[in-house]
Amino acid sequence: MSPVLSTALDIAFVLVMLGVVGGFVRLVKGPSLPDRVVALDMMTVLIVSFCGLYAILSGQTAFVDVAIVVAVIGFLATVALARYVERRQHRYDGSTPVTAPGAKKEPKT
Amino acid sequence: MIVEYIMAALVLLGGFFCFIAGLGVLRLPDVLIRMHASTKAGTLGSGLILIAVAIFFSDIGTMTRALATILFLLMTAPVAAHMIGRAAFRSRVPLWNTKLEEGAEEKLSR
Amino acid sequence: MADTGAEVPRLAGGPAGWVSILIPAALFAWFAQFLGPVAAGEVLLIGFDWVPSLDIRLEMMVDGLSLTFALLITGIGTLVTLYSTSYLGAHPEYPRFVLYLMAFMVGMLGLVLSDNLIALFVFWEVTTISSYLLIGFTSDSAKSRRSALQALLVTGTGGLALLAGMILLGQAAGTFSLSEILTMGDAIRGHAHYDAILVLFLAGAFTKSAQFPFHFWLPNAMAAPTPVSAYLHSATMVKGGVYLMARMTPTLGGTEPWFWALIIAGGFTTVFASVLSIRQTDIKQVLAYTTLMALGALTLFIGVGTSAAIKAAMVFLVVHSFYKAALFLMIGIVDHEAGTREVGDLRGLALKMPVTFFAGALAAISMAGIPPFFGFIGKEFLYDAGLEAETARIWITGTIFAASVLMFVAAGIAVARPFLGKLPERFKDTHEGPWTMWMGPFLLGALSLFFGIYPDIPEVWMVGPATDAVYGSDVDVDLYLFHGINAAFILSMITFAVGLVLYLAHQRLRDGLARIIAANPIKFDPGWDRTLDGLRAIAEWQTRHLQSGILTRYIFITFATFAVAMAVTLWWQDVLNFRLDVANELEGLLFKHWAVLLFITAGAILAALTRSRMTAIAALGVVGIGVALIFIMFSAPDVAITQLLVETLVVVLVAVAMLKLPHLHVRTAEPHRPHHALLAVAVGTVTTLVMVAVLQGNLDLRLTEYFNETAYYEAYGSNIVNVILVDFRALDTFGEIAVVVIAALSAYALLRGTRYGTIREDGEALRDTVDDAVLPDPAARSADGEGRA
Amino acid sequence: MNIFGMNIALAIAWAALTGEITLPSLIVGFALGSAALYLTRPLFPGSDRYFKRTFRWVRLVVTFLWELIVSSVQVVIDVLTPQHLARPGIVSVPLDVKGEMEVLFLTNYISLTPGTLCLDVTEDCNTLYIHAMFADDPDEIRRHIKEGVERRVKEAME
Amino acid sequence: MSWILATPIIIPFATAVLAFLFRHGPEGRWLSVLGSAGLLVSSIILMLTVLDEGVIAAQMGQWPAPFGITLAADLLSAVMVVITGITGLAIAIYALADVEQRKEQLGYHALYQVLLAGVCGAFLTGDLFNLYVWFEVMLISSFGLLILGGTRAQLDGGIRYVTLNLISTILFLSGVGLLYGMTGTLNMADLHGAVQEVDNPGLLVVVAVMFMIAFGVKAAVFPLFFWLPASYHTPAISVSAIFAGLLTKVGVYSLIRTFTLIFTTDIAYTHTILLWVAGLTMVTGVLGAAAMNDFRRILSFHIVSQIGYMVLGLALFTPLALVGAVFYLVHHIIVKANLFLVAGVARRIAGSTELGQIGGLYKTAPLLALLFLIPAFSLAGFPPLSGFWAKFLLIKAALEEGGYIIAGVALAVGLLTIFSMTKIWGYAFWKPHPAGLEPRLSRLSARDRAALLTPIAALAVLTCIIGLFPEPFVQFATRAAEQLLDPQTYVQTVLAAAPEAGQ
Amino acid sequence: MELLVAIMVGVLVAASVHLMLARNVLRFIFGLVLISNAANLIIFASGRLTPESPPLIAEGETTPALDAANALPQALVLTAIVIGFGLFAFALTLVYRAYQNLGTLNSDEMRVAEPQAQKPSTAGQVAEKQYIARDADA
Amino acid sequence: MMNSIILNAATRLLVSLLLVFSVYMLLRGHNLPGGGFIGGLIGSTGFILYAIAMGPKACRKALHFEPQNIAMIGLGISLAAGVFPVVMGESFFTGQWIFIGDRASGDYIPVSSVLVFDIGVYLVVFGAILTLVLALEDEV
Ligand code: NA
Ligand code: NA
Repeated sequence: MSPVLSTALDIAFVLVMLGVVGGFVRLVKGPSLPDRVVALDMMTVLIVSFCGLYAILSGQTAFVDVAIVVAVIGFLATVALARYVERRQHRYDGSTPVTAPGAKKEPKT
Repeated sequence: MIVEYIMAALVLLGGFFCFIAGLGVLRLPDVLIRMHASTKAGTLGSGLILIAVAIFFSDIGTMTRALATILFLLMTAPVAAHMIGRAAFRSRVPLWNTKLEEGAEEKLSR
Repeated sequence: MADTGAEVPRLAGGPAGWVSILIPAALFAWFAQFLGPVAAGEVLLIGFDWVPSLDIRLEMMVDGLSLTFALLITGIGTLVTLYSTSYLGAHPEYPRFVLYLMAFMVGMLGLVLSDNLIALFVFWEVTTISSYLLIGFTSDSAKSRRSALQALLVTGTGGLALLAGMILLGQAAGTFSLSEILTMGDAIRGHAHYDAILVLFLAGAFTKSAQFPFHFWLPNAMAAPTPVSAYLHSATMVKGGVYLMARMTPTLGGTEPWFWALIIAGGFTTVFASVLSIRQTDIKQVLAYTTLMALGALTLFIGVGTSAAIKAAMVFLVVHSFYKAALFLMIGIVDHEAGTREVGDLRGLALKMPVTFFAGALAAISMAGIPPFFGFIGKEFLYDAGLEAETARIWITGTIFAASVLMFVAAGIAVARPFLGKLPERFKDTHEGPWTMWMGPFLLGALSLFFGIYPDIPEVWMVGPATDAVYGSDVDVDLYLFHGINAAFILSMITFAVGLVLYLAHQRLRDGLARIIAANPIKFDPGWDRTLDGLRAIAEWQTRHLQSGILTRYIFITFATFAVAMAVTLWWQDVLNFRLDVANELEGLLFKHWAVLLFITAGAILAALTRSRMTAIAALGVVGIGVALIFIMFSAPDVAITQLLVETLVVVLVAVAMLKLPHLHVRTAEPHRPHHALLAVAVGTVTTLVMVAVLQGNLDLRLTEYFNETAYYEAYGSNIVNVILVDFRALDTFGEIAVVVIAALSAYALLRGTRYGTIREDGEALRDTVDDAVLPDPAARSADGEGRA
Repeated sequence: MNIFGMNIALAIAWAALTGEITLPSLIVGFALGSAALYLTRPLFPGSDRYFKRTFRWVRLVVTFLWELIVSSVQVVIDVLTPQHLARPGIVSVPLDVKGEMEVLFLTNYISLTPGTLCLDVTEDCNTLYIHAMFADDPDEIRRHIKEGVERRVKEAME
Repeated sequence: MSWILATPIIIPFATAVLAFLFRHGPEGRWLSVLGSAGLLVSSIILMLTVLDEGVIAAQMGQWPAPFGITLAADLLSAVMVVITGITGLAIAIYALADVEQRKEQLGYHALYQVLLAGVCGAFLTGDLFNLYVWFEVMLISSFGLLILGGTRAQLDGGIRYVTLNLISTILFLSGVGLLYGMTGTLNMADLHGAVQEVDNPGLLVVVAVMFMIAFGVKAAVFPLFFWLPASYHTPAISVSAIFAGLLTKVGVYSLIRTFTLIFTTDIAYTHTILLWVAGLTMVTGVLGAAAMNDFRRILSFHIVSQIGYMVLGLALFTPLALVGAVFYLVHHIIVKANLFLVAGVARRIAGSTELGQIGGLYKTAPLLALLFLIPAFSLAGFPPLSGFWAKFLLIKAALEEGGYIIAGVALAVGLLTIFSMTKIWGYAFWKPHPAGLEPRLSRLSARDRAALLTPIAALAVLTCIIGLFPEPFVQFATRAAEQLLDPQTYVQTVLAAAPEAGQ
Repeated sequence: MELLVAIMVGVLVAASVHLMLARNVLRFIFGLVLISNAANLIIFASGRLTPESPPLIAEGETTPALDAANALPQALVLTAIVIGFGLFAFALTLVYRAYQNLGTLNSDEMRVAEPQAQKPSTAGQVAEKQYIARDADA
Repeated sequence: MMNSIILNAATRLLVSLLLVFSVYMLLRGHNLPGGGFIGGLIGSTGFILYAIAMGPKACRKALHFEPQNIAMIGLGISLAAGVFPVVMGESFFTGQWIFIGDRASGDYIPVSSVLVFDIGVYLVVFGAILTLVLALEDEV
């Protein structure tokens, strides 16, 4: 591997990880649930990049397989979380205490 | 050698877009606008890096997988954005200075 | 009901009754055959190996002592079982009664005959269990149940001590065989464990024989049916302790501790019990306390240990068995026919129940120690032995004197009161009991007289050999009815005089005693309850604190145990004595490594501290991704893929589940608990330290090298991780997929098997009992066949 | 499709001829095969349509990639400049395409291209709601989508 | 050779698969009985082979030790598998009348059989990580069985059981990792030699303590037993019974196996800890039982207490003590499972397991009373039942070692055991039923009666046989203990078992 | 390198212990996920860390590269991950169902299996019923 | 059910794609990253997506078999792959290989009990995860 590519990889790693850090900060800050989901979704996409960079760095195609799997499943997680955001907000608006359903049955939505 | 430079450029550019995606998600004012950053810059960044991967290995198996990954991202990222965007709208996340078309509120919230 | 003239006498107990009589009778006959050889000084050993690897044999040692006991057990057993056919034969649980009684008899025989300490203990406990079941025979009565438990626990405590004593003795002697141990007296008495052995044996003997302060269970045990009282609690079981002390005399006896322990416990029990016997109004209780007194006396004299004392003890042992069994059976007949045992109620039954009266009178006279009855001889020997004692002569003699006087009184109370005097109206229709019932007391009473007149018979066949066996060498035993006017005889006469006076005044005496006892703060029987309550209170206190029902506390203790144990071991074993080469460790670390580290750390801390569920899930996702990055960075693509897939599924499942779960802060606001944080840090620190220490060493890579070399040639695969999974360690993988299947099935069962809402808040008790139980209404159950949906 | 199949067969034949079955050789083979088929299209009835569609697809992909890059640059600018430049709004667009796949394609396209992000499609498939970063003129956005993107997608997928 | 060692794992798994696929019909439950019988037969064949040949081992996949996974059986393993077969069959029969069809359709029999497979796997494996896997197999199927039925008490008990057991699992896993990190091997026989060459012997003790805690939770020793009394009284009786018999014993087995084969480098330290643990476990368990007023909860606490005795045997680490521990294991499994089965019948005919709510069984169900008394008095250590010999051996061992205090504790705990067994007897059997009910066995259908009482009677007979004829069992335990104290044969057999020995 | 992983494991363990000690059983589940990760890392690191060289045999070769990573712990971790997932999934459904039927996620409030201990006095009275008969004397 | 046309369309595309991809990962596992677990996990993600997008009922219908039966049959297949060598007189889980073609030249198709085992693993993981997810989805 030429020093050019190797340096570029090092820089790219730093950039990608900085991107991940940005996502992480957003994740912590929120403030809304969708913000957090967006942050997580973006992080999985960045992990795809990370895997790609690693594949080049190590010369192992195995990491491309990791990348493809991440692309597949990151989507699934996002969909599930998005549904959670959507439904949850419908069910419990705001932070008013919820009465536990142990005693009586709630109507299905 | 030229291939190395191309790859280096792709990798750097990809890394840059990834960085922008992260920064955008962090900096932009509301969730829908942040999604523009994550969806577009993120996908492009990853795509560029994957192209570099495809060039780097240049055997058919790896290239197909790298390209398949790109296609996959292109296919799923907007759908994911749609899901989050809809959820965000429906859960009434405050939007920054956003003009709402008449009737959109009800239609989108159902 | 007309007599059909059947030749075979009808027994109320049916076949069980016959069995119950024939077994002891046959055994009696069998043991009788040993009388000759034993009287000639032989010691017979008959038996076989039981658990040879533990040196345990089932072997009978027939010598004078054990044969005397065996004959008493089987002989009185026959009479008692005969008696029981009428007393209990109609009882629906009579067969069980017979079963317990036979079990008891076997236990008692085994106890006295075993040559092996451990076998002896086995039978000892058999008597404990069967007596428990017999005392609790009238299980409907709370009193019976309590008494049974009390007897069981008190004698059981002693039994366990005895077991320890036996093991120690076996260790000291190198064998469990009694016949061998009996020859090692000096070695045992000089052994370092002698004191412990003695204390443990005496604990067993004193509890079993109800010596003070373990005496209280015996009067309560009178809750048992009368034949049981007659058999167990006067003639046999309670003498198990006496037997043990007698048996161990050659081995453990003759030392100062032995002497003082026995004469103090025995003497105190004697006096104490005889005084209390006067205080009773239930005649059975009167007899129970006199039994205590007799046990005390026996203990006392075994403790004294002179040949005269042993002789006296053996005579008194036989004497007492006869009259006391007879008296218990007598009062049983009275109770059975007249419906009461209260001394205040019973009067003038002599004419209504002449045979019973006669039998009782014989026994009572023997008990009172009046010549020419066997009891007189017994008392004379006691006086003789007391007067001969080398130490504490006055105290021993005084004790026996007091006891004899009070026994005289008790005999009067037991027989004169119910049978003499004017017959009250209520007993008009009372009549004599059946022959099966009076036969026992009659025979025993008659024998008391017969042996008094012909003392040679018991002397030669029983008392003599028994005394030899206990004393450990030949003792000249010569039973006589009248031996001239000596100190013992004079004491006897004084006894009668004082006894008569006290008998006449006994009602006033009883009232006085009642007042004294009422004022006495030390009460053993309520003390027993307090002990149990205290035990239960301790148990509940402990359980309330330990098994508190608070899950977080359980978890805290579990982790705290881990942290403390690990920290202590790290320190104790001086593990952290290496020098960490930090510079070397940090060499080659790039931004991405640091970033991943920070990423995971921040994710973990966020997950731990956030109050938002969504943030928590996202933080988990972050940690999962971070760990996957580590797997990527350190060359584990398969693991990374799996980790990512699994982590995503975790997020998906949590997201689904949380649609119906409340917010983290709803009703479960976590109070800030510094000790939790402290423990968390401690556990984390300990883990890191151990890990660092482990990673300091070199790793032996034999296994990996083997896999690397054989994967391609022998397992035909290039992905070594996968080859390990499906070939080298396929069994692991198989187990693992079993976990996955079962996890899914279990979760499915949980979700499908319990529909939310089908179980009502208050439905719990209903489900747990009603669903599975067969209900009182059998019709409803049989209607739907097998009763299973 | 049999023309597409023939094209594939030609690509494989090319790769086999050159002796290396790699992706580049296949792509080259495919391109050469297409050219050959295009030249000989009178021999294959219906191949006109095939080429028209192929052309539209290629055009679609190329425009799409271009717009993805443009939109990303736009994001870069907004992210890197200190002030927020966006003037966001939510705009409805009436839809002509009906099939699920067409809608999917369209929305993906919209979401990845400058300034627009697809929020939802009404259940009757009649209206599309998009979030626009620069929503000063909703009609302009609508027109751009209807006449640019939607048309090209429809053409490619019909 | 291989098949002999593998069948106790294969048979229950195959049964599980078939029973699950036939779960909707009656075939499922009969398959379960049949499979359990097959397990028993195979375990007996295994036992006979071990008796005949000494330690046997088989390399899974023909990979030589220590590279592949070895299954190995010495006498301890073999007897544990036999006992698993016995209790497994007994409870499978009992389940015919105890488990409702609803639960069968949810996969009861599959869960049950996999549990048995996991238990057998744990007893037979010669590989530490594989042991972890079997622990998990056991654990997850026990989770499923525990909550099957889903009453509120089950859910609550389930949470306690699951949380605490998961912690133990993690500790076990981490311990395996660390031990591998020190020695580079996972094969237990190989570890026996490898631990001698560890650079930092003290660290080995640290890891040993980690294993002690992990297995300690499984074995329910002080102060890690909370999960057991919190949950064992909640599931179906069959489930309680199999748990009571087998699960904690796998923990004890693992303690014995690892602390005789691997962690013997600093006995003065580790086994002293075990001695303290043993004493405290005995006492706290039995006091817990004294505080309980429910049939099953009393029994549950007694499991804890009895585990203390077994750990005591290991802690003393003398030949006789290990004989006692082995004997105790065997005795306890039979007796404790049986007591739970009796509790189930009592509940069926008297309506509850809460002692305050039942009674009268002695008068109207004398057979059940007898069948209770045998295991109960055996548990309490009354001679001549099996429990007496177990306690005798241990107390003798303790006294021989000069452990007077621990012997005294063991004896006192025996007394308290009597106390709570008689509490059950007094309340459930002697005292009249508070509702005036006359609980009779005849209330059960003939089929149920047969299914419920046959296993109870069989186990009771077994208890009596062990009690009356202890010699062969003591001799057996002696040989087993010899193997444990001198693991050379085990080590050599495992490491030498040539891959070709497959046939 | 291993040092960093060790520290990270420590942090993960500390965080998960903190979560597991919470009264909210959902937090326990979160802690479980974290601590499983920690345990996996322990195994992984125990095999020592090797960067950028997966244990794969390249095409045409018969053994992996000389510096290839240790494959065994990877296989063990893989097994552990899947097992951990199974356990987690069950635990989650259990918590889910328990919440619905017990009406709470607060383990302090779950007192069905182990009901609040009765006041000692009452418990004593219940137990004492068996011992009603007491003789007045001795 | 999400009631999103966009998601539904994407799902339709993805399910079959993921299924094919998962089988690909399964079959190559012995030589490259992949194998039964990974394959099974990926295969199940497709149907999970299906369940989320269109509801568990539709997903069950698409599956044809009860997922828990799939899982159990998978377990049975894996067991059979381990028992087969026992029947052949070898140890439990001894790999049995048949090479169709010439291994030395690299032109061969391997058929092995190990592959059968991995297929069992695939089915187990696939079935088990779907059992779990569908049971949970039924609740939503
Ligand atoms: Na594995
Ligand atoms: Na257990």
